[in-house]
Amino acid sequence: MPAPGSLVLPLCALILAPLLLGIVNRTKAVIAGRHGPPLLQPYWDIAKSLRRGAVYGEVTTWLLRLGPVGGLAALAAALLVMPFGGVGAPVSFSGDIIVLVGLLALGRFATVLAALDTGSSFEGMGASREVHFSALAEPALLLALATLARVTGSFALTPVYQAVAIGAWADALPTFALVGMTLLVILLVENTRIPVDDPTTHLELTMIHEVMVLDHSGPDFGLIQYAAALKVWILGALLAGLVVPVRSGSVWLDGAAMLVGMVLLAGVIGMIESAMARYRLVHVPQFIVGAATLSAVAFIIRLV
Amino acid sequence: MYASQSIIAALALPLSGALFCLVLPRSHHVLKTIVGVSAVELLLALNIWAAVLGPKGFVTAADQWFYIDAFSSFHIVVLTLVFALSSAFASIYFTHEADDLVFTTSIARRFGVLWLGAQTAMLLVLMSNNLGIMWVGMEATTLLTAFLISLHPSRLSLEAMWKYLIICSVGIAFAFMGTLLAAASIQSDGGIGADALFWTKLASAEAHLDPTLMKFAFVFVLVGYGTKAGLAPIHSWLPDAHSQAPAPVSAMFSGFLLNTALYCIMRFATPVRQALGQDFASGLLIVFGTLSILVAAGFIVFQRDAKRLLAYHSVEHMGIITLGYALGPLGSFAALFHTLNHSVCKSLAFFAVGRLGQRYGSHEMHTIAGALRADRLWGVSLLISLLALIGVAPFSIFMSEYQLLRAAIGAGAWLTLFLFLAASAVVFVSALRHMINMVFGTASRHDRGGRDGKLAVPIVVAAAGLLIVLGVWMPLPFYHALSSAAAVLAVRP
Amino acid sequence: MLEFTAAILLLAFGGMLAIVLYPRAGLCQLAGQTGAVLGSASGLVAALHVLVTGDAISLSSIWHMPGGSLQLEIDALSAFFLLPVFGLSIVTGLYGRSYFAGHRDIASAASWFHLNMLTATMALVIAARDGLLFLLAWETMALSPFFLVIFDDRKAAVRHAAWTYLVAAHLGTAFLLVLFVLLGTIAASSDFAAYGAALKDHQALRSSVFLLALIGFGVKAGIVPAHVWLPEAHPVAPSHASALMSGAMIKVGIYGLVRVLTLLGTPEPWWGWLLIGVGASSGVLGVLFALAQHDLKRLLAYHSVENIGIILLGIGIGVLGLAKGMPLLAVIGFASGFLHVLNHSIFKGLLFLGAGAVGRAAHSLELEELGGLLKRMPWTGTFFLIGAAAIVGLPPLNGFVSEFLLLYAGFLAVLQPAAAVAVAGLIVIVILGLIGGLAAACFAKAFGIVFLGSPRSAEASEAREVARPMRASMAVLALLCIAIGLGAPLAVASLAGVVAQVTGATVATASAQLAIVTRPLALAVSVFVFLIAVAALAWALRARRLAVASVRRGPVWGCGYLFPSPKMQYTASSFAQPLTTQFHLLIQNREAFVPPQGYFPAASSYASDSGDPALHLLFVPTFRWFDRVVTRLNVIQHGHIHVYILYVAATLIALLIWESL
Amino acid sequence: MSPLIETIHAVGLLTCFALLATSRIGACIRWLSFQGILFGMVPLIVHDDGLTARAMLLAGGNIALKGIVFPWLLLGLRARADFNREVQPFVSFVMSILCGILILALSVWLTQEMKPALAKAPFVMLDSSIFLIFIGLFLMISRRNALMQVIGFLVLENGIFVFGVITVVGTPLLVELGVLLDAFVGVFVMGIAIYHITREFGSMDVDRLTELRG
Repeated sequence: MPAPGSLVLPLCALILAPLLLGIVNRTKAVIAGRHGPPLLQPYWDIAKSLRRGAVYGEVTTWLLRLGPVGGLAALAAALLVMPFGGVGAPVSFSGDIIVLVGLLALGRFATVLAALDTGSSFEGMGASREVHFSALAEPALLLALATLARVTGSFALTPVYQAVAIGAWADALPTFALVGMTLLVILLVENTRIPVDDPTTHLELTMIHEVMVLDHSGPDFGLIQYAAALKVWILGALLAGLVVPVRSGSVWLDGAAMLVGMVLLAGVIGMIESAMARYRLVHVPQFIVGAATLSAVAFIIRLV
Repeated sequence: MYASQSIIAALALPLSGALFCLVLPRSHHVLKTIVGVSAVELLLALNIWAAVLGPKGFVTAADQWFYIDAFSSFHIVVLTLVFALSSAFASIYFTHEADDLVFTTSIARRFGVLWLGAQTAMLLVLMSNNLGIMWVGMEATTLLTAFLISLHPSRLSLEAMWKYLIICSVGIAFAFMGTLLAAASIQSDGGIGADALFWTKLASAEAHLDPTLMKFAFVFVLVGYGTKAGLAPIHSWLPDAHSQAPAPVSAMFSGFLLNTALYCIMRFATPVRQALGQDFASGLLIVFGTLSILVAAGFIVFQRDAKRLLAYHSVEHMGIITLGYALGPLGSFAALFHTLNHSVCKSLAFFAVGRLGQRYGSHEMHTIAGALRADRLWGVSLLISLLALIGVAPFSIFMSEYQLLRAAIGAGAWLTLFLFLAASAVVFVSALRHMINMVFGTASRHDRGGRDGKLAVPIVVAAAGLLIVLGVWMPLPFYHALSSAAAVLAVRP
Repeated sequence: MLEFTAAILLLAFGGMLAIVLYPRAGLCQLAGQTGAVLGSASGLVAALHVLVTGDAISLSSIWHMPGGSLQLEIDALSAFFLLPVFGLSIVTGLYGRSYFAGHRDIASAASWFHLNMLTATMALVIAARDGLLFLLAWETMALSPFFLVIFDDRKAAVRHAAWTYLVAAHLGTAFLLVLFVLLGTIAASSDFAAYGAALKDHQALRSSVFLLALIGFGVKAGIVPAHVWLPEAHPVAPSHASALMSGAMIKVGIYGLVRVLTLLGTPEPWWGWLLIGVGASSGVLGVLFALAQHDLKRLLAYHSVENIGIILLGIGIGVLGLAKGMPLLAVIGFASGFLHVLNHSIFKGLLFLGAGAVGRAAHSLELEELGGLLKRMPWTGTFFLIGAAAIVGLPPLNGFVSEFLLLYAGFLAVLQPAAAVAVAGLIVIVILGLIGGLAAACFAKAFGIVFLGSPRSAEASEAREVARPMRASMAVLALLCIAIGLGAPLAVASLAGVVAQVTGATVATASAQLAIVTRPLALAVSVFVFLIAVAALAWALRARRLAVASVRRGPVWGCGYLFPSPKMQYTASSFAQPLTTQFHLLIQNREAFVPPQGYFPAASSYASDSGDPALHLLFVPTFRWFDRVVTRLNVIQHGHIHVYILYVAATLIALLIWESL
Repeated sequence: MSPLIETIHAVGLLTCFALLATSRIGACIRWLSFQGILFGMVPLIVHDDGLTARAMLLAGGNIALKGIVFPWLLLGLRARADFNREVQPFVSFVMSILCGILILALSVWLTQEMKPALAKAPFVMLDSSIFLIFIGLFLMISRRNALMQVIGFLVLENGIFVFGVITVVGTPLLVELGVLLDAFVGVFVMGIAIYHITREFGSMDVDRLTELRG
């Protein structure tokens, strides 16, 4: 088990994760020329739903209640193996990449089953899309990480990310750039942001994640919102850790750099969301596969 | 043990039985008689076998006119076994004949005479040392069995009988030509003797045979007896005869008539090999064997009549046995083993199809469905016998075919091996489909049929038991018997 | 060896007794069950004894069959593969009796016989050390399932399935016949040891031997495109029979392949590549076909194809490691393959038993007629959920462990400087990721449609939980899934013996190299423990909140539509439709879509039917063509006696001329 | 005494061609009996040791059977089915004769290789025996009528008989008689078969027997 001290990093993540969503929304509002919600709005939302009572569909079972819990727990556990740029993860071992992917899959599976538990055709539709896109996103993620592993010569997340220093960038610029793009796309897909899905739409027929959680309410919904924030954080950290090559060796410096990186990333997401429109669903697979190809190219570059 | 006496007895008994049948008052008397006779014959055959397997290695009677070695004694045992089973089955089968083919006393007498007569003739073929007498016996079987096919004269049975009669007579005539050529080849260098046609002389090393004539002789013999043995492409009489004859007769036909013909060919093969070396005879045998397997496989695919299906199976298995004889000592071993397996299995199959045919009123496969539900005993026998026929373990045919494969790879006959495997795959695929449609499913319209009597279960148990036991375990004496029989075919240095 | 012999005898005896006693239904069932459970238990003892002590036990006796001798041996490899055979047989024996409750016909009695014979012959195949004995057991093992498949022989489809199965099995055996006879000829003996020795002198034959083995055993294991018999045979057999066939029998095919590999010595690199290719195609196609199914057991059968693919990926990596001289890679690759063999037999057995329970309770396995069963059969539902999560490879269950090993091997390969190995590793990683995602989709569909939502048919809505023994046997397997998942380091470490035997290393080295993986696994498990803790915490939290807040039930959101009906739920076909259309090229899903038209649309429909291209593009046309060609033969047998005589004359004259030339 | 042998040879060939060219069954049967008597005399003349009792017996038996008994049987059968006395050939008579010539050439060619091995046998007889065999086959193949098939079979038998007589001397009498007996029974059986067939099918046209096929 990890030393108590090293649990600071996951705790920060747990605390700061919802902030990212706030930044994203604020950025969108600013670009749209509105004042927008306060940065801490997501916290209030979560708190509000946690305080609420719950309404459950007639046909639902304990799975509907277990789903959000499982989703949150999986992501929380994933935080244990997530390095934060140069800052090592509390638990690090070769193959923790696999554990990370497995935990993401577990959380997704829980959410999907909870959605299907309602028996509503909208949730069914959302679940169908979710499993469709994630089935493509999962190999893409593995491909990207495998490429990083080959470049950095290790397949434990912490050493991988500690190796991504300026120097590494210097001699593996194209590779890192391509992998970075892949990770960005995966970030958008997994968190169902524009251009894959519009979290703020009001038309169920076009939604993916939001429609799956349509019939969750009260604390369950709160947990789901929180889990969504954590997911943004984790996948964001994967990307930011790559694009912010500050490896001074001092935990504080690297951590600070990473925080800045994360904030910028949230801003970028916000800009993308205001700049782009949502793709038609049939184009999303091409989007993902295209992104995966980038990493494949990167791998082939590094082959010899 | 009075082996030579039992030879004479084995010949005399069925002959007298045949004559005795002429005077019997009732049909069931005839049936009882043939069952009794063939049972005793089996015992005599076993006695002879035991004597042959003794130190001396052969038994003779009537100064060398009858000469029985391991090879012929094995065939004699199989012959009498098949006859015993078929006779027992005949006593069940003919008591349940449909009304339009009632088994009258006169028909019963004719059947008894021809049946036992045929047995005598085949025994004569297997026992005689003189190739001429062997030929006489073979021709006699043709003539005697012809009327067994059309026991109840009908358009179809007459057609089948005529084709059988003419084609086989022609074939047999060629075989006689071959016999003459063989005799000529031996005397071409001086020594003329009354024993000119004795196999023992022909096969002996000091007979300096003329290769050219032996070549001609073997071709004539192969085509001649091959016609009777149902080797493709001269098998055309076989499916007709098998499909039209009454079930016990069909069983006897493919259970042993064909093997007798093959036996005659192999009797000639040994001298031919001595005169011309291995390759000539083996090459011809391989060609005919493979061709038979391929042709049969093709025809099995689209058969509609159950008995025709079995008939083509006979062609296939005759081809397999012939192939085995061509592949050296191990091959001969496999061929002999296969002979027993195929005879027993095919008899069982014909029994089952015969009884089921009586119940469903037809041998068309699409009318026979759900046999297991219609008649458990014969349904199970059909299931077992057909599974065994297509070479499924743990039945003995799987074992003999495995031995054959060993022989083929040992001889490096890769093309033959490939063709054999491909053909048996085709046979398996199509025959299995036929079998499933006949045996399983809901039973189609059928009458309840009479009771099978006391003999039915013993027949099935004996046959199926033999198939399974030999499939997993080969008794040592039996192994020695087979090996010494195969050794007879080997060429003496 | 005594336990093993006892196992075989008990199984056979119980089976025969069941047939003899069939008029007394109760006694017959009891006899069959007792034979199965006691026999398998005794066999399991033998296998475990070997695995624990690590020294092989053997039995050799004289067997009067030319070209064969009675050689039995249980070494680590055999013992390991005996685990699923005997283990599953115990569970299915437990399950079968209540599954057959109410059956008093000879069919169920016979099925006990064949079930036990199947177990016995599988055990014999695994223990045989003699070519002929192996073939005999193999062929007999191929026969028993035929009777299990044709159990319900009144249906034409069932008869066709049985035909397909036995044809596939037998054609596969043809290759094995050639293989073993060939080995027997070059070795001049039928002893496996002699085979190995002879192959050292006949290097040229090794590749052909490997190919023969891959085809012959692959057909049994169900590699694409020889998988077509699985989806035909498994759905129609009694469920516990399907469990045994899919859980244990196809693994015997893997066993044969591995056994031959051990005889072959150091492999060629391209063998590894071939295995990886075959594994990849089987895995991806298997799961894609499964996605398109809407019969629960068919779906499971296709997942067997997928998992065989995963196993072959592992073995392929192992072979590549051996060929390239990378012992660590070899050890971990083979370990992942073997562990997945065990895991798959556990969760696939569990899933088939669950499907059987569903079929028993709801009288249908058609997904579109089921639904809402989790409320009605909570135990079965939960066990099925565990099995589903395990086969998808989710932590913290056993499926994840073997896939972790495989991905670990993949990453190891990726780090290798040699480009070929690295690419192989990448292929394994990506393929496994894709398979995992698709499998998740497929089982979300299977579980969601069958157990969640509301029932789609009257039978489903009247479904009741199944009898205790059936639940108990599922519970055992479900617990095993969790146990191996959380006890991963132990499970992996215990593979040392068998892996050592295959890789030719000593047990010490093998366990040393396995220790390299067990440490990370231990940490992973600790992460999972943390996960469970967090989950418990969160659950407690929301429970406390809801204790004080208001909780009520209401209708789910129907987009404003006020009168929802079960028919309006999402269906299996529509759930899978995006993926099936996307991979249409591969799975040839046949769809019938009538889109709604106009402002007030009348009837509109979407139906999809899974067409297996291997069947519809390869086998069926070939068979048809062959039939057509062969049927032309009957012109040579057209009844004119004159022509028949002409055949005789022509043959004679041809031969005479040929020899006169 | 080769001139005599050559005469028999020549006349024998002519009988074969006559059989090929004749359209009436009755005439064919008569030609057959003539042929039987002709070749029945061969045992008496072929060997130098002259008229042994054995040779006499052999010749007598053959002449009696093939010259008198068989023709008589066949004529009787033909009398039963008097509605059609034509041989109904597949192959026209002219073609048949041409084929006959070809067959003659073939048989001479085939015997070339045997001849050195059978130094003692008179070569011409060898030719005619092989020729008889093939002509018999040709008759069986090319004629619709059941009787003609029997006739063809008997021609074939003649050929084999001649061959036996001229090549093998040591054949035991028992065998010879067995062969004769078989021939007799054979023709007898065929006769009964034809009798049944004509009753069932109302004709001797065996080309109608084509219900069993495939």
